[in-house]
Amino acid sequence: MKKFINDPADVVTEALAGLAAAHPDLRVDTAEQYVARADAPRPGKVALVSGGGSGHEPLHGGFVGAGMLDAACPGEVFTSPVPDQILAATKAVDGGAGVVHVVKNYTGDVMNFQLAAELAADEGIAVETVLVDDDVAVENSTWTAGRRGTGATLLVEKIAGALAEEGGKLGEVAAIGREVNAASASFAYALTAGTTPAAGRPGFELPDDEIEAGVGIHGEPGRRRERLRPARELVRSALDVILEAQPLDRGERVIVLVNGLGGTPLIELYLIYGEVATVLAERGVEISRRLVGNYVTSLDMAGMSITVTRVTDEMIRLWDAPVRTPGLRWGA
Amino acid sequence: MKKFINDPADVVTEALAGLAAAHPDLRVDTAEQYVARADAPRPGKVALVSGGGSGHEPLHGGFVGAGMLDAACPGEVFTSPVPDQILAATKAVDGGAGVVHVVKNYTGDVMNFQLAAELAADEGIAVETVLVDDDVAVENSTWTAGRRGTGATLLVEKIAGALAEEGGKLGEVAAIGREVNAASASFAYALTAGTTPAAGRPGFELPDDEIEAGVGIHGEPGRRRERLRPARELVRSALDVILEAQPLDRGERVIVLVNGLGGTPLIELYLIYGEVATVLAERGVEISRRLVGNYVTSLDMAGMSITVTRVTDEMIRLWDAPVRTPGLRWGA
Amino acid sequence: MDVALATAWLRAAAGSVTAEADLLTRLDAAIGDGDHGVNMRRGFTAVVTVLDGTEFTAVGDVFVRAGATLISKVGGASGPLYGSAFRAFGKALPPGARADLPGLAGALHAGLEAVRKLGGAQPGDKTMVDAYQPALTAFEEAVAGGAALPEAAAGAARAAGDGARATTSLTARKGRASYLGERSAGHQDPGATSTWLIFQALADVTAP
Amino acid sequence: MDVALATAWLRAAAGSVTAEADLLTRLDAAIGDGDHGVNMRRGFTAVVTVLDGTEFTAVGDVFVRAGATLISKVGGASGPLYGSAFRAFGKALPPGARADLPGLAGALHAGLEAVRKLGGAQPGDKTMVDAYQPALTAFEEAVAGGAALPEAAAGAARAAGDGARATTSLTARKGRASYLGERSAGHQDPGATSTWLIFQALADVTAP
Ligand SMILES: Nc1ncnc2c1ncn2[C@@H]1O[C@H](COP(=O)(O)OP(=O)(O)O)[C@@H](O)[C@H]1O
Ligand SMILES: Nc1ncnc2c1ncn2[C@@H]1O[C@H](COP(=O)(O)OP(=O)(O)O)[C@@H](O)[C@H]1O
Ligand SMILES: [Mg+2]
Ligand SMILES: [Mg+2]
Ligand SMILES: [Mg+2]
Ligand SMILES: [Mg+2]
Repeated sequence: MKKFINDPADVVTEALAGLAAAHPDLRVDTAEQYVARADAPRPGKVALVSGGGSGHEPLHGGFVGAGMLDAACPGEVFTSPVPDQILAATKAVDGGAGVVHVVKNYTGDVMNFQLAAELAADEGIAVETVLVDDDVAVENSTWTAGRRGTGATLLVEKIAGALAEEGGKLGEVAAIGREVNAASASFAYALTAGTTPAAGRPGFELPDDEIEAGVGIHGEPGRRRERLRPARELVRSALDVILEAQPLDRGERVIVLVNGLGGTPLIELYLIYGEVATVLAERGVEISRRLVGNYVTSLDMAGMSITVTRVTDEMIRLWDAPVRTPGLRWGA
Repeated sequence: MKKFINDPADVVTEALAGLAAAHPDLRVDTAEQYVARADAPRPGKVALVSGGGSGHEPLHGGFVGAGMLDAACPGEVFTSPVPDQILAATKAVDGGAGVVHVVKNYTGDVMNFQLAAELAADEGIAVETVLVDDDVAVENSTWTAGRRGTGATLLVEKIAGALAEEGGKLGEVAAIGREVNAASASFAYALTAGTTPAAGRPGFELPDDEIEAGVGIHGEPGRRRERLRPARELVRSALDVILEAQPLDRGERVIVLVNGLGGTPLIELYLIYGEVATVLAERGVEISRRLVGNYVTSLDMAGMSITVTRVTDEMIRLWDAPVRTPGLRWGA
Repeated sequence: MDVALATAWLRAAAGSVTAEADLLTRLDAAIGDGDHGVNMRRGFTAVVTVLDGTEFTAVGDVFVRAGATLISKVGGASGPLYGSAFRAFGKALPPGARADLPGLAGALHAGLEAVRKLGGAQPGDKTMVDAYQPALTAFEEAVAGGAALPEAAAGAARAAGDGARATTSLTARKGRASYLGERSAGHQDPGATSTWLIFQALADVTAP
Repeated sequence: MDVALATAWLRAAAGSVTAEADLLTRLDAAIGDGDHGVNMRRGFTAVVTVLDGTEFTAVGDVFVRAGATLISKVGGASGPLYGSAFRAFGKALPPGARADLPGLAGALHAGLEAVRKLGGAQPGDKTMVDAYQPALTAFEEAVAGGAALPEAAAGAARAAGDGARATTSLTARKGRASYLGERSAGHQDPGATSTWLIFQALADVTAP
């Protein structure tokens, strides 16, 4: 394993220390292990708290700031945070208007956030949970833990965060978050697996001409192994799956996220975005906004995911609203 | 080789097509192969043009936009652009107030930009060249092609770009660019080599416990091979070299760039930034501004560089000025 | 079971998940995210620290504290599941310094119920339930048959081991492994394996 | 040399750098950035396209156009260097459809001067100059000694090859390889190697 670290056991806390040093706008509680806006709690504002395993940076800590999250709880690498952490963050940012938990649909995340929400309720904090489950590589059936939460998390956090920033009520903020999630579908390919500091070797090994289709962001293998094909074909296959799960009529508008999983260079992501734009243009779908880059990552995994979210005028307005976080910033 | 591409020969043009589709603020001339602000030329504004081999994204195309570059000329992967391209971009963005060429100090870049500047002069365009050579891993002597241009390029383009945006004259814009370069020093480590689409295999092979110290951004090996050590020690060694080349007194202020070379995840870059902050605090140096992320990359190389730039009030003011590009954006 | 045996069991379990952390992580890397060994080691190391620093009078409290510690320290799926199991187990034990065999059996049952309630897994879903359920049945049958603790614990450990091994052929329907669909078959479930280690630790510390 | 021979030479050079692109790239990967083969192939392919579409009357024009094409299509260090070399070579040739041997020798000299002026490399700096310089010397000596073109070209190619091989032991002082300092020794210079291929192409097309 080759990484810029000191001790595998200290990676998360040391990276948090670096985040704290780099961003005076953020308050990092290294004891309780959460990242919050320095100006939290903001009285009367609905607060957004998210979290999950570390290794997906900039998600979630990099999305804390004005117009997006009020706090993020990073767990150990690929391990969901513990209820204590989530409760501490929830209490730290609650401004009296309630707190929205944005939770990616993984068994661990769901259970830990649920325990934290129960504890917060015991302390009189109103918590609404928005579950993100956009990854259509997984069938949503009683036979699985359900679709995973991946790229759409960024859209949920941005759009619901903007509504909270402008004074949305708890129910409204949660509702738009759920709408964004329901309007989103994602699919990912991996060329290589990431390596966690603790395990020290890649989550899986792939021959030089094979890829994993339908991977998540935790180094788990995907639904199936395929031959490496030209980007053009991979994009078409991914969009077939996405658009089957989330049919789009001609003239509908979307936000597209072409997301790198950490080890894929930007030049390839832009090439992919070009292919996505071509296919959606053929289908008469209008890309109203887009984002190309490494946002919801899986350590150093070479891979990419495509997220397509059907949007309303209101969602576009909230997407365009100012945001000021380490990982996403415009208008401020 | 595993990449999201179609044909190795088409990577640069297809990625440019994706960039064009993604950013309506930019005008991409795929025939002449340059990226320009859609609103260029801006009459009376000094224009900034940079360029270099592709594979370093977001540098340079991702830094085109208000407050930074007016145009960028991407060459083939790791190959400097040709004079025709540079001339076409220079003519396209010249607003009558002259053009600054920001050139990283590599033999090929220097020669191609020089030929282009001569051709532009023939057409009556005033061109000033700012040579960036911040990489102190290379000794600046008659025995080498001189220090390479790496991370400081971003600072030169941002700060000189801001001065141009607010109406600085050709000589002033070039002068502050040169000042920033002279006040900068960088040093890089690589854990793995990147793979160019054309070559299809990594530029060099490293055993699992060895790293290259003093690497550039073109997959060339570094000054020497070393044992992998804890991040803490690597940062100290890098800063020793940087501060020997660029001594800093207690109380001096700097901008720090902790830059990933493409394949290193953000969690490691923040960990590194924490170490940098610790060492500079010990030395009494004040970090006024900082940037942590993948900005001047080398395809999928796992590695990082540290750039330290001694800054004046004026440089900080220009750094803080609004910028609106795909790769760097704030205040707009 | 008294306080001394309770802490001995948890210490033995801690030793065992620490010794086998690599195995657990490797199993989890194959069909999950490769952190189960690290998670269990981190959690049980914290449990040992708590045990070191606390005097217990009621045997149930040992497990309630252990469960709360696992919930606070592990994260992931296994943290809340094991944490809730130990908490429920401790709470279901009869009050006081000692628990008898039927009390232990009832508490084991309460622990499994907590796992099933929180995680919703059925036997056959390729989870820790597939080791826990047969272990519980074996324990109950041994107790019903008049066996003493060592024998009941040994039977439970054997059944847990068989159950864990039998997860290999199953297709996962809960947790991360379910994302793999049929590709999850052919790999032993990491959580079922750690459940076996915990039952084995009880067998070891009670062995005559 | 007439127009036909000039285009035959450049086509042969194109064939050769294309066939050896992998070798050139591998040499460049060791001490540079691994693009020299791709650069040369791209440039000479463009040269062939230009030759296909153009009627030349003056032999010098063939090389001036080839040089301009290399400057426009190659990029990197080798594009301007080879481009300037061929342009200078073409401009230095006597006007008209044919050039004699002393004219060729003088033009080769002008080509080398252009490389040295633009790149500033001295012999021994581990660059294309280390193949070009001995090739030129051999060519001039052969011409002075009364040799015909095939013989002079063969001698130049031999000297270029020897010069290219001799770069292996040198420490680079120009171009990317200079960043490696002493680590550049032990590897043959890619640009010197492509220079040898170009001289060899002349020897091949003039061979009796
Ligand atoms: N819904 C569930 N019910 C019971 N056990 C489960 C459930 N989901 C996961 N598990 C168990 O948890 C184990 C994985 O634990 P761990 O790797 O620590 O957490 P995570 O999956 O969050 O990384 C699985 O092997 C399985 O035995
Ligand atoms: N200053 C120079 N003078 C002469 N030749 C040079 C000089 N710099 C580089 N070269 C030659 O160029 C070759 C590299 O060409 P190429 O790989 O195409 O360009 P780049 O180095 O820009 O990637 C080197 O092997 C060397 O022979
Ligand atoms: Mg996990
Ligand atoms: Mg090059
Ligand atoms: Mg796991
Ligand atoms: Mg090269």
